[in-house]
Amino acid sequence: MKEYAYFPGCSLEKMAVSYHMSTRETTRKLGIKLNEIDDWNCCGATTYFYIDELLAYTLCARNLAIAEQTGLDVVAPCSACYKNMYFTVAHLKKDPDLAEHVNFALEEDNLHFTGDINVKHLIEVFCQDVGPEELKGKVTKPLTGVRVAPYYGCQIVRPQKEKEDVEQPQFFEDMLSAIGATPVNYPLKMRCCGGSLMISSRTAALSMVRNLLQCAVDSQAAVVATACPMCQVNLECYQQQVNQEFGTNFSMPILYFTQLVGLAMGIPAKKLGFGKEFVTLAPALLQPGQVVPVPD
Amino acid sequence: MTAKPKFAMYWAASCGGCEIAVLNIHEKILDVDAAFDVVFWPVAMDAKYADVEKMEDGEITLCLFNGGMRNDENEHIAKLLRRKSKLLVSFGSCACEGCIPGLANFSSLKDMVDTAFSTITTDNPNNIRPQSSYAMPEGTITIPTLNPVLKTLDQVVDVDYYMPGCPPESAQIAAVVDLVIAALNGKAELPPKGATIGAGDSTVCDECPRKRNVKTIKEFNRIQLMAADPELCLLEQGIPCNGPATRSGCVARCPSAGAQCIGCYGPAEGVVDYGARLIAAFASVIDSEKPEEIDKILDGLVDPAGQFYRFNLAGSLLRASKYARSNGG
Amino acid sequence: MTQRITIDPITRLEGHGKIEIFLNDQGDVANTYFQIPELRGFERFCVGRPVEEMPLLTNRICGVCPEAHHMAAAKAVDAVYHVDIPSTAKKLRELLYMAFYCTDHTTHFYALGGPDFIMGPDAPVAERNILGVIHKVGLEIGGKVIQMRKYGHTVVEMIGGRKVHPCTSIPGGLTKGITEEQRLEIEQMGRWAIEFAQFSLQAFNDIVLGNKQYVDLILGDIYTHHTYYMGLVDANNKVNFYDGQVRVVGPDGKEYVKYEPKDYAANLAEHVEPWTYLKFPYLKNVGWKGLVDGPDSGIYMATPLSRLNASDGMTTPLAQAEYEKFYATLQGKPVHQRLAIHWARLIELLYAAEHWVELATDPEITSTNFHTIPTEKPTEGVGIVEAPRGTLTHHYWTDERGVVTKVNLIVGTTNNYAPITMSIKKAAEGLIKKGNVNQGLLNMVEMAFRAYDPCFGCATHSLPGQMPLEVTIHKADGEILDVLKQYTE
Amino acid sequence: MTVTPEPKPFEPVMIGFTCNWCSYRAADMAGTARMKYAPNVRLIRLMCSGRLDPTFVFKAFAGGADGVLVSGCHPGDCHYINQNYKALRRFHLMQRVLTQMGIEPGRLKLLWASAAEGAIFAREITKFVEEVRALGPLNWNANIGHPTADHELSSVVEGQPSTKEVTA
Amino acid sequence: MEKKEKIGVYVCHCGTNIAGVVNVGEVSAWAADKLKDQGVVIARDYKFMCSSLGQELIQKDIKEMGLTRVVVAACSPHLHEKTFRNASKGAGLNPYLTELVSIREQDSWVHTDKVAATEKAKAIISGGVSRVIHHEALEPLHVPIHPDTLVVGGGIAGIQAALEIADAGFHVYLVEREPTIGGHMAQFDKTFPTLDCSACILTPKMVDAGNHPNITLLTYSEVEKVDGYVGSFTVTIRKRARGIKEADCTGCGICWEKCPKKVVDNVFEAGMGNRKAVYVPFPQAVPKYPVIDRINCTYYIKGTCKACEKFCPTNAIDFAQEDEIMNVQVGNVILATGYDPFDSRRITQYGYGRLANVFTSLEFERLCNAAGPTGGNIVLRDGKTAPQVVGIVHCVGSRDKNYNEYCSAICCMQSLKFAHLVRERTGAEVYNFYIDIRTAAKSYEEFYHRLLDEGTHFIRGKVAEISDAVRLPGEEGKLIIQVEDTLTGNQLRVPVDMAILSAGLEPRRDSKAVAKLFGISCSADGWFIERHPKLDPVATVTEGIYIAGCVQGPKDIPASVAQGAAAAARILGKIQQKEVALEPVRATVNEAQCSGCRICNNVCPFNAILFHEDKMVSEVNPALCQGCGTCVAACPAGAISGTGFSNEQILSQIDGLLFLNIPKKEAVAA
Repeated sequence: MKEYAYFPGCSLEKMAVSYHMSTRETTRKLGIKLNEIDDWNCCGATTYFYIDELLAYTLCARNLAIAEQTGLDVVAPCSACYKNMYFTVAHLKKDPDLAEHVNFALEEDNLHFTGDINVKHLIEVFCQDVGPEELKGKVTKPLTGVRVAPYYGCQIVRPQKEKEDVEQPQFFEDMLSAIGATPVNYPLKMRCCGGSLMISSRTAALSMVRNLLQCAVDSQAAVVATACPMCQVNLECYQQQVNQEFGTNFSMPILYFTQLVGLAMGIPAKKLGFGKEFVTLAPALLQPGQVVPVPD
Repeated sequence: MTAKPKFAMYWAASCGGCEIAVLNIHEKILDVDAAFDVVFWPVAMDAKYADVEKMEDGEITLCLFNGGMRNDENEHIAKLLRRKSKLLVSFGSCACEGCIPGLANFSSLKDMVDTAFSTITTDNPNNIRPQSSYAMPEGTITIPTLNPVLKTLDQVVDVDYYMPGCPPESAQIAAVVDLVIAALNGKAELPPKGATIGAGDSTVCDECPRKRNVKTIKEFNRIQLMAADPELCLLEQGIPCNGPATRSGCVARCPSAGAQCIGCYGPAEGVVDYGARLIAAFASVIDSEKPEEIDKILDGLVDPAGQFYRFNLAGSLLRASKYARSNGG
Repeated sequence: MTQRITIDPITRLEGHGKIEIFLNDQGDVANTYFQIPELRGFERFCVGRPVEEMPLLTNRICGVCPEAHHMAAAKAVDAVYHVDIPSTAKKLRELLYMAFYCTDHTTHFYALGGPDFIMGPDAPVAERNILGVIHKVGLEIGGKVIQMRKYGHTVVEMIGGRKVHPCTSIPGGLTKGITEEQRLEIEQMGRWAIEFAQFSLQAFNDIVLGNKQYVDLILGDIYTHHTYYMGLVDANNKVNFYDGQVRVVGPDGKEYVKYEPKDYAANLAEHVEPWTYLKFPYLKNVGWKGLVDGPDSGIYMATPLSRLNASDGMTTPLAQAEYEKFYATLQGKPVHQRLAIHWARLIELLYAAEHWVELATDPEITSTNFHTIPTEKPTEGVGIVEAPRGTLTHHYWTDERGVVTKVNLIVGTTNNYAPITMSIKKAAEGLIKKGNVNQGLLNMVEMAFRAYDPCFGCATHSLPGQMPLEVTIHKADGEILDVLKQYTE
Repeated sequence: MTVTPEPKPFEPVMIGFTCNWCSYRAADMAGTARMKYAPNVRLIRLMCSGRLDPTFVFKAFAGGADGVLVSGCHPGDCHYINQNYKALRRFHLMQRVLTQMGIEPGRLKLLWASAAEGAIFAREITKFVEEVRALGPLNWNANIGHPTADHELSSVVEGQPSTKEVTA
Repeated sequence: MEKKEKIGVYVCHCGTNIAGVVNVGEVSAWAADKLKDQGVVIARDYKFMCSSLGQELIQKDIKEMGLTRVVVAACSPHLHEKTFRNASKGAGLNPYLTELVSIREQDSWVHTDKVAATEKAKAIISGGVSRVIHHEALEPLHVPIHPDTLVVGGGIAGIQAALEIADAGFHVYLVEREPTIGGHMAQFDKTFPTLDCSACILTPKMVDAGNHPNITLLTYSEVEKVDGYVGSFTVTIRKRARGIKEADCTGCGICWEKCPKKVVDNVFEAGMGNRKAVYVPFPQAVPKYPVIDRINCTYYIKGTCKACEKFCPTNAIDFAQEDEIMNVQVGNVILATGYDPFDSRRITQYGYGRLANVFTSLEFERLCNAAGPTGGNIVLRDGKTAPQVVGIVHCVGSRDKNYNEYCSAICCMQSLKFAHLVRERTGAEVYNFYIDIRTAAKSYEEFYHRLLDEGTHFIRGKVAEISDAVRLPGEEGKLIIQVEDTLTGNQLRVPVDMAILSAGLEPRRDSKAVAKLFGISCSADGWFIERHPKLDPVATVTEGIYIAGCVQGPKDIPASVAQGAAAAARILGKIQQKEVALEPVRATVNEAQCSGCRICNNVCPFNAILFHEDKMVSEVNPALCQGCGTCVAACPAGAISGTGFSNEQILSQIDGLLFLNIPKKEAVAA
């Protein structure tokens, strides 16, 4: 019975609630117990580290200090939270003086960050801790014929952790084939989705999203699966603006991998947070088993 | 008839075994009596210290001095007998290298005394410790002061010859007595000053009857926990035997009797540090190249420093542990 | 003001000692102190050593009686490993021990204590020693003494591997047995030893008992103390040097206590004085009342005499006869006269020789089953034997790997430290009157301790190596009045 | 106001044994590359780490060295095939004996350095010097030789002739 | 008073190398004063001790003052020990009574604190003086040199070395793992800068080597074991069974024509073309005998076919042939085992193995080679269409912290060659993506200018990615090379039809094992370590073992040939001397003191220690002893002593280093 301390992060409260719902459902099905960290705070997302490093580290260290008390590894579905927490542990271990400052701050909350805790991305739990075989065992309605473009985004595998293939990872593809889908060869799967650039220089971000969508279409993908709320938002919600800006007519569904896994495990779509999408889904997708037409 | 050459024997920090070994030359004691005028020998004769004090310097022809330098009195006598003796022989392992009493150099003096005076049967409520000088109603009485570190004889006075062994083999003593008698009558030549006499020039293995092959052992064993093969070399059976590094001359009595050599004849000719030789030897015998496995094998030696310096601690390069030197304990 | 006589060191004993005698203004003895100047610290530096080495390390407590320490240590390490050794090993050890007893008692009677009688207490210093003895009794008897020691050491070497500091006892038995040829040779030597023992007893009769002056000396009050007596006895209270229980009889001869070796600590304690490195053992439950004898002072004696007093007889016929003659001559049991220890020693010599032959003719003695591999985890163990000079106790504690963590030793002569001190004090008081002090008299004082055949190398498991005896007499104010030196003309 | 000179930091004196084919050449390479490291270690060139006799280590410590370095080729790279394994085994046994003698194991260091690893050699030496500096001076033969001045054992009464001279 | 040695101490300034940090004047004065009672009679310091003037200083003192020992404090013994030993020898003092202690590499060069460095120099000299007292006069050991030589590796360097020695009239064994000699060079089409056809300049040398009377060619063979030492190596060679009786085979080629089984040849043809189960790597192979590939040959799989046996005119086929083990005696060895190309697959973002039209340099060499799979015309992976635009990527796997930090020296020129061949053969546009164009040899730069004139586009930037993700119009069906042009600062997307990865050079996969076999050491990457990087690149620290070509580090063909010849010349020099003088560092057993405990018997890997059952003593065979001294340290009886590194010498050196040899002014109570 695998058990983890669960750090949902702000996005899963509101914007990516379907990611939260599908995560709950699929992990319960897989027998994984997620104990949400009580009184967790925001992880600082992608930008805070470049504004004030010490405060950013303290933010993450606070969550980790609470998680450490449970003695469990901590799991973060969102790539940004995952990256921040992972490198908080790594950097504070390397820099004891910084750790001292952080702990001085945490004393207010009589917490202490030691650093002996492992931080895992949700997809890591699915692909490594659970693994494709066990996953395949749980699939009741395989997504046969559904062509899915696995979109890693840039923060799952970067910055590089030791011995990790940052150029051409395959674990997302293996997971998709385990649930019966057909992963397509998606060249830009590691390319950045623009992240918070959407706010500071919209046009540049939009062109990045356009390239990603175009490449998905060129790879005849029916749906793009992602593992990060920020990527999902950038790719899905801004399709309208991309179409206006570049005269394209993309309507590519962008789903969380947990939703696809949920479908393959026969969990009803409602429970997986379907129905909140901007881009209307091809009905066939929701009844797995039929071939899903590739959007033009 | 010119007066017979004078013979003396004295014991400092020792056990008296050397005296018994001299007595054990049995009939030859009569030759000693015939050839020498035994002027000073506390175990057997009532001659007193004052008599030695009275003698001319160098009056004693041959003095067999055994025992280590444990207290200031031992040193005092050593210096006195050095002045009074022409030939001072460092006799037996205690004088040559500290021997078993030398093991005290592993711990501090305070530790040693505290242990002795707080055993379970000692009734010592107000924690009395012996005082080197103590005022009694009738007057002050004194006992010698213990040195923090036991020293060998040649670390206190210049020594003419060394005769190792604990105790030296009676046959060897007899041979040395004959040699000295012959030399006094001009019939033999005394070896050069500083030489080791009454011992062989190789190591115990040279005289050991056991069969020896190329040695590769995977573990060290305790002699009582196995049925050792009476014919085969003990070290090859994993029993830590100091024979390879211990000077010959004792006709390998212990290995012949089924026990391991514990090194009472001291280092071989020209060896600077006895324990270092054994460390090198035992390291060569271990058959492993992986650090963890090496450690596992070495765990079989429960007391390496004791095994390597059982008789030679005071005579080794390091002489005493840091605890002994700091006297803190 | 007190005058002061220092006898420093005492001689013809194994180990170091020093006597200080203080005279009061009338020139009579105010007080005497018998000091032991040495401490080697065996109890400290054996910690950390593998326990199976204890029989080899404790050998080096005393060169005269290493066999005693080897045996006590061997029994202690057997107890530590909770192993019962094969009967052959036990018999071989006892055989070695008997041969050792013969050698040791011979050495003492003829070389250490004996000269006082054979040459006379006030014989000149130069002759009062083994060489003097040989010159007097002639080479023929001297040769016998040397022969006896040679036979004894030969047996020790055959079974113990070496003449001095035997090396063959390991936990669970011995590292070797003996062959039939060796057994035969041991047996022949044993028979010769019996004759020698009888000859010695005869010599004692002629020289000592036949000489009225000596008998008065022995029976004299100077050398008499009424203390407790301790000795090892077998199941039916007969003297046994190697095994059995410790039995203590009171000054009135009645059994005071009998305890198993492992309960020694409940019965014995050691009193400490600041002016000596040696401690004063006494009977714990009686209590320390200072250096006085009598039933309510815990002081006890552990010598050949006490072994006889504490037992109901000897297991061997000839020795038993001598035992009965001994008590008859000295009018009843227990005998309190210290000088009688010499006589008791010879009776033990005879017993040892007889038991030597008994063991040598035991069919099991040449079997090859001489070692049992211990299987239990080593923890703690006590080993007690009767050393020639007194009950010898070795007590070891180890960790689970058999490495020594603690050691407690009560050695033969230590038992007698208090009685010796008392004997010296009493002798001094008896002999030194009105400040007149002479040479012979000093030797008479030394005879007080020589009877105990003290071995201070053992006593202090410490350190012999004292200066030869030197007597200085201080005037009351400490200023030197006169010095008596023992010259050798 | 007298300026008390800042007490000079303890400069350990250390002996280093190198093997002719690897670690000595690493030291040479550190030299040719002008890499800087602490001057406390004085090197001795042996033909092979296998030549290291424990006597040398004890001699160095007894002679006043505060730390001893033993270096050789990486296991498997020994110019004489496998002699550095013997050095490894001797090192393990020596550490145990030194600990029993009260010498902190941190004072004896084993370092594998190939002929090309000048940088590593220099860095390791500086690190080792700091480790020994932290352990403080060993000064092995400071108080050996003459009995301690304070007879801890006894309170000598003033004026009382010391026990050594026996009043004749 | 025992006789004291008369010692001269000479402290070298080495210009400012030493004097800049160590106060040499103070040191020599200190030596003269403080080491007087050690026997120092004269202490000088001089600008350049290794100069002839410096050496004369020593010689004059030896003659005039009758010095019996000399200590020089200067550079590392590995540099000038021989110089100063010869200087003393010249003045009649036995060379081994001179000690060179290093106060440069291990003192002045590595310390900044001048006071500490000067103090350390004193200690080092004091150690040297105490040590030299115990030196004894020795004579070098003379060992006969076996005239035969072993050359391992039949590439151009090995061939050159073999030919040089054979032409000089001495016998050579040339061992090559592949069925033919020729090495990587045989796979190339053209060579830079002359654009000579590689086979044309190589095959004549191969043929010479093939039929040279003094060369025994052992192809399809490997060295398994090496024993002995310089002058007398015993080498065990395994000649793998070819399945062909060499005596009968005429090399007519019928067998590989008739053989029905086709196999992809990924050794010689780098996987581009294929060969038969019985094959000759390429037509000009030397020796001409084919080899049966036992893994793919149907006979060995199913026991059927045997076509080759049926058709062979001289029935030279022998399926039952066994490997042959042979032992040869040689005096010296040259290792010329070459390099392995960097495996481009490791850089996943370049897409080799995933994107069809990405080729490695070796594949391209086969592509444009007339004897290659496409008969020399440069076509895409489909084998038909010629490329319009070709991109050539430099430094693949080189000058990159993630892979190999070093520069592989030849890939720039190799890329220029490819660019020329593409333009010449297909007229396609060529883009070279480089970091720096390295043309560091004769007429290399001119070749580069020629490429510029031919209109090759050079873009300075390290290629970030080669991908097929089309984005801009005109990229369809093309490979897009993403690169930042550092000179203009723009991000470029260059669509090309074909991409050639100019892979760098790496040490052979098994270089560590081969090094162990011959008792030499490798650098951290795996290149064999030369005796001295600048002054002695072809020798190694092990006497009698030499290295030539890329095994020592990346280099081009001319350099490999030069090193092959250099190694040969060194060996010819040694063979002429008929014997070689070895350091007289040996161990000897004092038989009286040896107790026969046999602890030393398994300490010696060279089996130099033998045991006499009769006398129950061990003995060291001086011929086999390499002087490592391990047994000297291991002997529990102290019965083994070693010349040159005796216990007395080292123990007194320790005293010297700790200044224990200088009486303290306030004498501590003895």
